[in-house]
Amino acid sequence: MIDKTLTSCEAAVADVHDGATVMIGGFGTAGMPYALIDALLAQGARELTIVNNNAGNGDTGLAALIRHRRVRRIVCSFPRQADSQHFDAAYRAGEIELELVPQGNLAARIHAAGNGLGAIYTPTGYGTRIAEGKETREIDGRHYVLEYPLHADFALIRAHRGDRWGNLVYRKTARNFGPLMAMAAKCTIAEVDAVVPLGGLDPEAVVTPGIFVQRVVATGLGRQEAA
Amino acid sequence: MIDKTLTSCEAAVADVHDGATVMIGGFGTAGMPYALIDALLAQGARELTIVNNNAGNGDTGLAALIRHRRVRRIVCSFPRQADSQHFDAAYRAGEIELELVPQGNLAARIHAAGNGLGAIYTPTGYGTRIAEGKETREIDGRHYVLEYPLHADFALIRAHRGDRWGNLVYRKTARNFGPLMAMAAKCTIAEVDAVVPLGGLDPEAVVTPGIFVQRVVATGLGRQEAA
Amino acid sequence: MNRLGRDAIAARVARDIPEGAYVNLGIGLPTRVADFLPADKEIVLHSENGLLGMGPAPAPGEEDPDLINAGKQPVTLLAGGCYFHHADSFAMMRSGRLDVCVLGAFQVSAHGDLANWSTGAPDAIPAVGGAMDLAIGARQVFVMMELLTRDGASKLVAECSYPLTGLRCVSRVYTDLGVFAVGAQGARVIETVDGVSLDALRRLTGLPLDWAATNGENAA
Amino acid sequence: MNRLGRDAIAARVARDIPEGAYVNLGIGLPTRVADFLPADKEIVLHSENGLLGMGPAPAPGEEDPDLINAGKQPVTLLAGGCYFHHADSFAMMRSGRLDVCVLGAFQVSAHGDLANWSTGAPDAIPAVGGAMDLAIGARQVFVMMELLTRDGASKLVAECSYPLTGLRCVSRVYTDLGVFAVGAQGARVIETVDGVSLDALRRLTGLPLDWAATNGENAA
Repeated sequence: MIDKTLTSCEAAVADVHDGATVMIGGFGTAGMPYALIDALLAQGARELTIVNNNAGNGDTGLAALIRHRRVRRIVCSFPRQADSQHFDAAYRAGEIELELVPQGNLAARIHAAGNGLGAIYTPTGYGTRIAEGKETREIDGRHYVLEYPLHADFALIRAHRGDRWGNLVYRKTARNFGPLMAMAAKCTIAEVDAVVPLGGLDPEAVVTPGIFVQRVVATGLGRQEAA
Repeated sequence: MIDKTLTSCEAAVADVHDGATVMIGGFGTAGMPYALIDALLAQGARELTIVNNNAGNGDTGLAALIRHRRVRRIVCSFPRQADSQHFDAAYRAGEIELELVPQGNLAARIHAAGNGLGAIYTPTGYGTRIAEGKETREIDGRHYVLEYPLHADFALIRAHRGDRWGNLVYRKTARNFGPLMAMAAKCTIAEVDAVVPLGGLDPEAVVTPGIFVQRVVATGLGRQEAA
Repeated sequence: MNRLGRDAIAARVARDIPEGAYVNLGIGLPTRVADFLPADKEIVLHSENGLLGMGPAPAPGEEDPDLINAGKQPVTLLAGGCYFHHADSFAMMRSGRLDVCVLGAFQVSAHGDLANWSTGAPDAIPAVGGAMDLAIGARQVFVMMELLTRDGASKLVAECSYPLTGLRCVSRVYTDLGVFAVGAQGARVIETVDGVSLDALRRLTGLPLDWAATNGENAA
Repeated sequence: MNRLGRDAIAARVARDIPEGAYVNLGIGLPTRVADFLPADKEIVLHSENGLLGMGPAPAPGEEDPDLINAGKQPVTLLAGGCYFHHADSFAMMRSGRLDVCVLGAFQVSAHGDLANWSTGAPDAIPAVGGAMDLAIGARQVFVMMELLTRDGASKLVAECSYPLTGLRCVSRVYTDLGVFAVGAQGARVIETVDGVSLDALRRLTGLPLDWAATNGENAA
């Protein structure tokens, strides 16, 4: 029997190694896999490269990883926010490396990895600082920048429901980068509000097919639904 | 009020011009938009470039377009089938041009158009006849072929349900190329079993958001469901 | 001199958005445009974090942390709206499906270059978000800004001095003193605020402005 | 000489597919492998036209024209299965998620090149389908074929003479006379059918075959 469910986040992240590249889902706090990040913090892996749209909000989640100096490098589109104080401090202290990627290129590069492409020509950023030093090409009268896929060792994502085969559905805008990261990581770990029996998800409405997911942990941390 | 629904397939395809590039959904007969193709046949547009996985089955649908000499060029992965006699005859008579594209590259090139990419490096076909004369590149130790997006003037697709904003859901494996073609064409026309009221589709389960669809026609031709 | 307040600029932008348009309103000031869209017309708002058919802010107590806009504020979903992942969301821009996006700016050049993500200050933490994708992706990019900085410098310029967001991507600039068309033919004035003359705008911007041929050109 | 029938080859392939594997069975002969997968193990079948968790053929009268496999035959969906579009389907291959695909072949070379889409006949209508994507996408490509053509020529060859489907992509070749490992170290024999000797296989293929170091190497 295939059973990708685990009962603890600790077990789910136990093999994240120092120096690993870890994608973390979420846009702001929507879709942020808090329980998995807490477990990763407790687990202690260091020198991580993190891929996320932001660079942490407040004191929890990704911000806590940064605060505890676990992150060597971050790939994101929008690090500077009102409550990104831990990133700001680490960045100004020269303790964290930043690769700034426009949000659509971030999505496209993660998606390119998931689609097994070697590189893509994207229109975004042409003629800007973002494209400095990068290969460009004119195709059918439009200018493009060559961008490479973003792969990861692990993806930590949050979904709404999952089953033991790893199929996932998301909730509202908490979907965001989750389905893309699941496709791009060697090992995708999904934190879900609840595990449902096999067949409990509508096969027409599954967003992430189980083939892209290695581990599913029910945390019971659902927001609205849990109320 | 936004209302993309039309009551006739004739009206839906009225402006398809001679020489147009037309994507036609479907894999074999699943997802083939028969009513729209019949209307296109009656409308009479000629010198079409058709993008479809196959080159027609039997005597109806795409096969009928070919039989009536409306297709100048076809881009597909698998033209040769037991019942592709009309394509076979036209091809052997030199009356139709064939661009053979591996199925995954076909999907990826249509998807690249929908994603606004200028070109992609794909691993499929490297070292084979399919890649002859094409640019290749080694990236991280793997070989890739440069492939360009496939755009279209029109996409004719079949979906299960639609609403007046153009949102679509599909049925089982009739989904296949439909969502990709909808993203890649300037004008996407969807034949659906039924139009439902706005709000009648689960926002978590919409497969093709209405922004990618210009026209929706209810043909009542649903298969199993109509029984 | 008369100046439009921010809400008045937002209302002016809203007037140029036709029924049926797919529209992305950038974070910050452009978000206010939503408040002035006519209730009797269907205009579909896109938010790059994965929704189409975005509705207004929820009633107090009804906020859902899983339903937010690109500015991370709680929003609602209209009937006919739907959710999708980030790649599909940016595909909507990149494949030219968004009719209009409205962005703020530090500077816009007469030929339509946009600078709105960085002032180039050496100690600033850079952040770009979706601005570069929106700038080159939408069919029409409307910029909404005050014409002058606090120091009185024009933000409509011959050439941007700040780092660019996108090249030749802006078509209209809505300001507190007038509305401008920008692009290949340079900057032209579509309308001015009551009591503001063409000469005053020439003096304030230092640009050789003329009236646009028709008020309607380049409109959505 | 003993030869396995096609069903026996299919059964032999099925033995090497472990529980939990994601597997694509190519159209034609490889489809038969499904009939020999153990009922007490969960193995997830992928079909490139957009489904995972493919089940057996439906009962007569229960066919649904919207639920077919890549060979366009009616199939069913198991609990836990789901539907997706073609880009996601091929992403599963290209990003290395398929553990095994089983394909037929015209020729396989000792170093793992595959030729299975065209015999290069000048008047033939070419058709490639998903074969090239499967060949380079799956983690392991198993080929299932009769070792010899009707004319007695070996289809396991030093170098393919037919147009290639993929380079160095095959790891195992299951035939009516034996099972072979192919790859960087050349072709080796994993097992032979009862009564068929290593020498006989050397003679039939013209290749300098030896026993594989262990029967298990390169296995899924």
